Amino acid sequence: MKKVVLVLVTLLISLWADTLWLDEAKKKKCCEVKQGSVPMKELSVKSGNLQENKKLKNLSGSVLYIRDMDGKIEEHNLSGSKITFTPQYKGNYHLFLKHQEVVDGVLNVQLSTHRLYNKEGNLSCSWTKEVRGKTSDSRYLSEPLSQLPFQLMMEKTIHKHHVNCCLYVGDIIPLKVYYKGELLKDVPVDVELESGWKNTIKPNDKGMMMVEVPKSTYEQEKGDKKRSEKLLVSATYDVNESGVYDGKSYTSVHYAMSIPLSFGDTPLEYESKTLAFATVIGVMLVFSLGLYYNRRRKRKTPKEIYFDEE
Amino acid sequence: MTKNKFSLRRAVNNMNLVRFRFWFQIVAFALIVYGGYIGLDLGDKLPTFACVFNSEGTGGKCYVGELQHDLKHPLEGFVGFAGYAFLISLGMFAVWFWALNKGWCGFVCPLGTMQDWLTMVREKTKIRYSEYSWANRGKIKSIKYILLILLLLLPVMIANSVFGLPKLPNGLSMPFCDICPGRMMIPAFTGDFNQFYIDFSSKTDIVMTTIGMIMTGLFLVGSFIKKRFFCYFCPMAALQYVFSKPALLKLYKDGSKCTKCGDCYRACDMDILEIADDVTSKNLVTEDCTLCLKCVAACPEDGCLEANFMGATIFESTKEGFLVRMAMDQNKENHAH
Amino acid sequence: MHTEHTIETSAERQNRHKAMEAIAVLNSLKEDFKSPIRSMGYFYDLFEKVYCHHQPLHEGKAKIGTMCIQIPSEIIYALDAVPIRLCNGFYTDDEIGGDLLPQKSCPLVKATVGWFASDNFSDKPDITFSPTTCDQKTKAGAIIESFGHTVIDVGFPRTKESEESRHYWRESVKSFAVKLSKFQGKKLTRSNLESAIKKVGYAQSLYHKLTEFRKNKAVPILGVDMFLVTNAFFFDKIDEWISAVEKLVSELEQRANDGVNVAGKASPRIVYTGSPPIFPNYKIPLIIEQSDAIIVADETCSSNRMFNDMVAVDEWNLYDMIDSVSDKYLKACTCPIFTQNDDRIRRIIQLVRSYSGDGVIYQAFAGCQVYEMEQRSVLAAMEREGIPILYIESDYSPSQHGQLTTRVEAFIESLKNRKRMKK
Amino acid sequence: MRYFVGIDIGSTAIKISVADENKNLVGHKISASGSMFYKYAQEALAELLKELGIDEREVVYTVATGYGRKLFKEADENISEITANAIGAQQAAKSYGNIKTIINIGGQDSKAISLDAEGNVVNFAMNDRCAAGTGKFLDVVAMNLEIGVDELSDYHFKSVGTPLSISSTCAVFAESEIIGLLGNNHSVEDIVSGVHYSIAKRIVKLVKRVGVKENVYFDGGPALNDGLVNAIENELGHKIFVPEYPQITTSYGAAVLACDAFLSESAS
Repeated sequence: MKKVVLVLVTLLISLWADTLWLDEAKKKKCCEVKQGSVPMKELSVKSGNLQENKKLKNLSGSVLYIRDMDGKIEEHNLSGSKITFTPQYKGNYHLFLKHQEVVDGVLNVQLSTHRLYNKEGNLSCSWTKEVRGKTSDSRYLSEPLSQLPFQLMMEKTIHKHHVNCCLYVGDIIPLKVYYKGELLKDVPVDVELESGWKNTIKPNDKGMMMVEVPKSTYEQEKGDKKRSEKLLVSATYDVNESGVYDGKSYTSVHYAMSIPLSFGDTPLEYESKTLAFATVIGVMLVFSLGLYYNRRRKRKTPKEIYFDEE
Repeated sequence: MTKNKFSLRRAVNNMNLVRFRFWFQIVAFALIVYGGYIGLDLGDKLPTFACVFNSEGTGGKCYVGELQHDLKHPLEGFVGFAGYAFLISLGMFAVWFWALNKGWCGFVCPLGTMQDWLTMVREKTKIRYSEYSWANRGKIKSIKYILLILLLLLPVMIANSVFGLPKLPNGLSMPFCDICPGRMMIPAFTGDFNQFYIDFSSKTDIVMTTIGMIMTGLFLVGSFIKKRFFCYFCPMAALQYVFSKPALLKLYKDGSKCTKCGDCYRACDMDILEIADDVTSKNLVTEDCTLCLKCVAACPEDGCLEANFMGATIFESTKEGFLVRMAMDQNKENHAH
Repeated sequence: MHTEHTIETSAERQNRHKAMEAIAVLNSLKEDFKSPIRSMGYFYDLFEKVYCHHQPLHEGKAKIGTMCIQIPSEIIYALDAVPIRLCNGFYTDDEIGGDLLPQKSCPLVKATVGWFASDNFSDKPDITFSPTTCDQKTKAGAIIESFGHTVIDVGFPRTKESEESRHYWRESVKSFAVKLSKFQGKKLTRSNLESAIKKVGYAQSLYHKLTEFRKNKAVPILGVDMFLVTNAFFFDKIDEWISAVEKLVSELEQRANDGVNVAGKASPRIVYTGSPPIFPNYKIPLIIEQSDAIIVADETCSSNRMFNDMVAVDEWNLYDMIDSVSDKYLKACTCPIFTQNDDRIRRIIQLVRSYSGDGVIYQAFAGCQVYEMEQRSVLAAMEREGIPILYIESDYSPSQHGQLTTRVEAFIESLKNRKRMKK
Repeated sequence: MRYFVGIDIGSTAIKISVADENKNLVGHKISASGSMFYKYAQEALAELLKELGIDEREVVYTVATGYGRKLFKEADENISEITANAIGAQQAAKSYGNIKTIINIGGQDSKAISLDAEGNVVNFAMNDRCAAGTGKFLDVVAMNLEIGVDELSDYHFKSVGTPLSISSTCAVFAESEIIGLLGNNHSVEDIVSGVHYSIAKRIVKLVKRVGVKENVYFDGGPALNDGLVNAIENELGHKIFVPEYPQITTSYGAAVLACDAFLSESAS
């Protein structure tokens, strides 16, 4: 048993090397934004683990699916080293990368998804959306995307806090893995932090995996609300299936999917609930006692023997 | 009064406002606080406390939150899309507001509803309500405007240095939300008490969250002992009042029919003296009015007070209605034997 | 040949005088007008019973004298007692009181004092509460006390707008309630006060129903009859009053449908205001309606002011009920004792408008300073509104009847002319 | 034997009384006065003396009073009816007690006289010259009610209901008022007692002007009306004395005065 786990782990470690993930380029300074113009979004594909952070030079053969907040899906065939596109609307876009290649008889299907939030927008197209006010967060897929044979999916995150735009330490991310729309109940998920912390989570009997966003490891940076840290969630799956992909034949397929996330520190990290409740109770006590005595003092209402609320 | 034939208008004017409002508020409360669970989403520009911190349940979001968020950007950003977006949001807020005018406070606002529930509890326990002295009542009025100005100014001062002042710490990004009892109370109704915390991550956070806790304590006791305790200080009310004039729903008064008996003033949760003593102006939606229409229900004069929607009277005071509501329309004892 | 006969005691004599005053008025109510109302019979009999035959109505019940409308009858009923309003209209008592008060003082007060001086009641109040309304009543309380009656002053403020007076009056009413419940040895409870408030409210609602009919073109009831009905509320058993008025209402409904009109086609519609006409001092109202005019509304404390404004309770608990009761008697009141009294003027105008009155007759008792003093401002206001008004000063004495008649008649004729001009 | 005569020539009747030396009333006569007082007065006196069987020469002193007194030339002296009334009352009520106040209701006027201990007139008041509250008024009332004046009393005492007061002070208006009351078929009894009480009230007001002092003496024709007497008593609140012949008090007083005058003359 122990041995099996060990083998599994080593196997997984060997696989990290070829994890791909989408990485959004640092957004431009607001001040450079020209009036009316909508900034172009730029992304690159990284490989290896978070620390290595190698940039993939050639994306030819990769496909990018872009789902906008209305669920419309566009397909782009990629080439060159970076991905660019110009979102029209303010709001969330979901990108799905699909990169396939045959390496010594194994078809590697590299998948990655990334949510991209567009702050700016083209007023002429999106004023209706503005009027509507897009409050429902569309970070999560409702059902597996048909274009992806293998998919690691995030259910709606269980928040310990209010803001559902971003992840914070302590949030719990429920994950599921699908193969051709079928739920796989035995595929574990790997979690990796920029800091190098790693972990593997096994699914429960319902095939659900719960990843709690770990506490920050950067002591010195505590309290900086702007700080955000990368988190990579990935899963792999091998199928004995032979076929031919652009001339090369393969005997087995190796699927890998990653979800790059970034999270920040949360007030909850420093919170004191007990003290809070104490304060509330205390205030209530003081206030009501104050009221009581104040009334006692200037009660002119007569003795109860003449009045009776009943 | 003497005509006995049934008419809808008559039925409406004779309605038991207390009960109607109770159920209306419950429905509204359910939609605002739990609507999210059934996928209800009224957008993020609601002129009422649909709390954004109630992330799962909320059926829409409070504009004051959005407003603070929007203002926390460098001013330059407001030229261009962001600027338009901001104006659209504000406009949208106004549109929502005009539909019900202050009725949002009296019939929809979950925080208001909670206060009314607390009032009911007090009434059951037969504890006397408190009143402000008229002098203090006058003084209080300004507080909500001060709060409004602060919640507008602070976020701006985070992202920009106003008059060369140093930028404020990020902890003040949502100054009002920090101290708004809604943040604690509304999620609490979905079983989420996580908002009860004091944030030690920075000095400002400690201060703001502590004030928040204090406010919650005050809210609970205050609105138990004083009807609509929080509404006296509500900056949302102040913001709304700016847009109140063109609203569709109105509270009109016919001064010539008013006997200044003060029954309306007695009924008013917000102790608005004008409702009884102002016999000249027609539109009686004052800054503190929550348009709860209790005054209309308590007015014994025919057609002296009325709720008016786009020029059409929807609910007006009548002698008969008054008598029905006060259970004075028949002699109980005589009917007994 | 001259024989010995029994000679009346002074009490008997007073009663005879009162009886003679009363019967005279009752007779002219019954006989001088066309199409009499059947259900008014109850009230005619009631007044005859009480004032001609001096039959007590409330034996075995505690009778609480009230010197003004400001004493909340709700609380009295709640404590299972009967309010007896002591405002008096008898010339006999006026004469008696005249020897005890300055000649110039108000006949109503003189009559009330005289009543106590002669100590001659069919229903003698066991205790009397005197709100400090106008000077004369305030002092009268003390004088009555000097005759050995228990009189308890209830502090009443002279301004109604201010917060202080509001609180002051609320406290006064509370302590009144305490004293009364002490006196009665009975608790003022939520339930008994609630039912009392609702009962009195229902009584008021009946009055409102009656007045509605007077808005009609054909007025089915005389003003003097209305005065009699409201006057009965001063001392009658409330339940009997209620059922009698219920009958009256239904009869008036019938008359209204049949278009019965107690006045003539051209009779001007009068709004009556000023010092209260209290039985049997219906001198001016009778003169008005005998000279072919009809009183369609009034603004007096013996009628409209007593019934018009309702108690509105927000929370049906004792604390709120007591406050709302006290507020009704202060805030809503249009008594001229108050510093400013635009409300009264506004009320009169509103009455003229809603009852389509042709003119106002303003009667002030000689000696009733507050009404005399307010006369000027009211007249000015009516001038502004273009409402013709006649100001009359009168007292209880049967003299100067003819001269008053001529004045009233002249005014009414002028109104008739105006009406014709309009057409 | 010497006799003394007092003649009271009033508006409606001539009253003659004859007294002896002891001032006792020997006889009296009442005859309607008309246009020619003088003639009637002489005739009446002659008749009375004949009845009494007194020779004219036995009449030694005659005093005339009443407002026709000047016309009676034979009178040795004439005095005002006030004085005469006062003296007469004193004399007539000797047995009863000392009279302090006199009420006199004549045909056309009513008087109130107050006396001092010696019986001298201290003060007196008369009603404004108006028929209301006089004998004439009662006649009018009786006529309208179609009953005799003498019946009024009985009706008064039969009254059970509340007296229906007559508000008008003038006889003429009162008349129409009474007719009105009859029209609304109120009981005659109540009307009568009402009338009595309204007269009584006015009289008592009059008396109060001079001041009411026991004993009170009531004379004049209406004093025969027991109902009115009772009414006045009730209004006054105490008993009043009505002589046997209330109408002739004044003439009797004149006779008494005649006696005194003669005695004092002959004494000197």
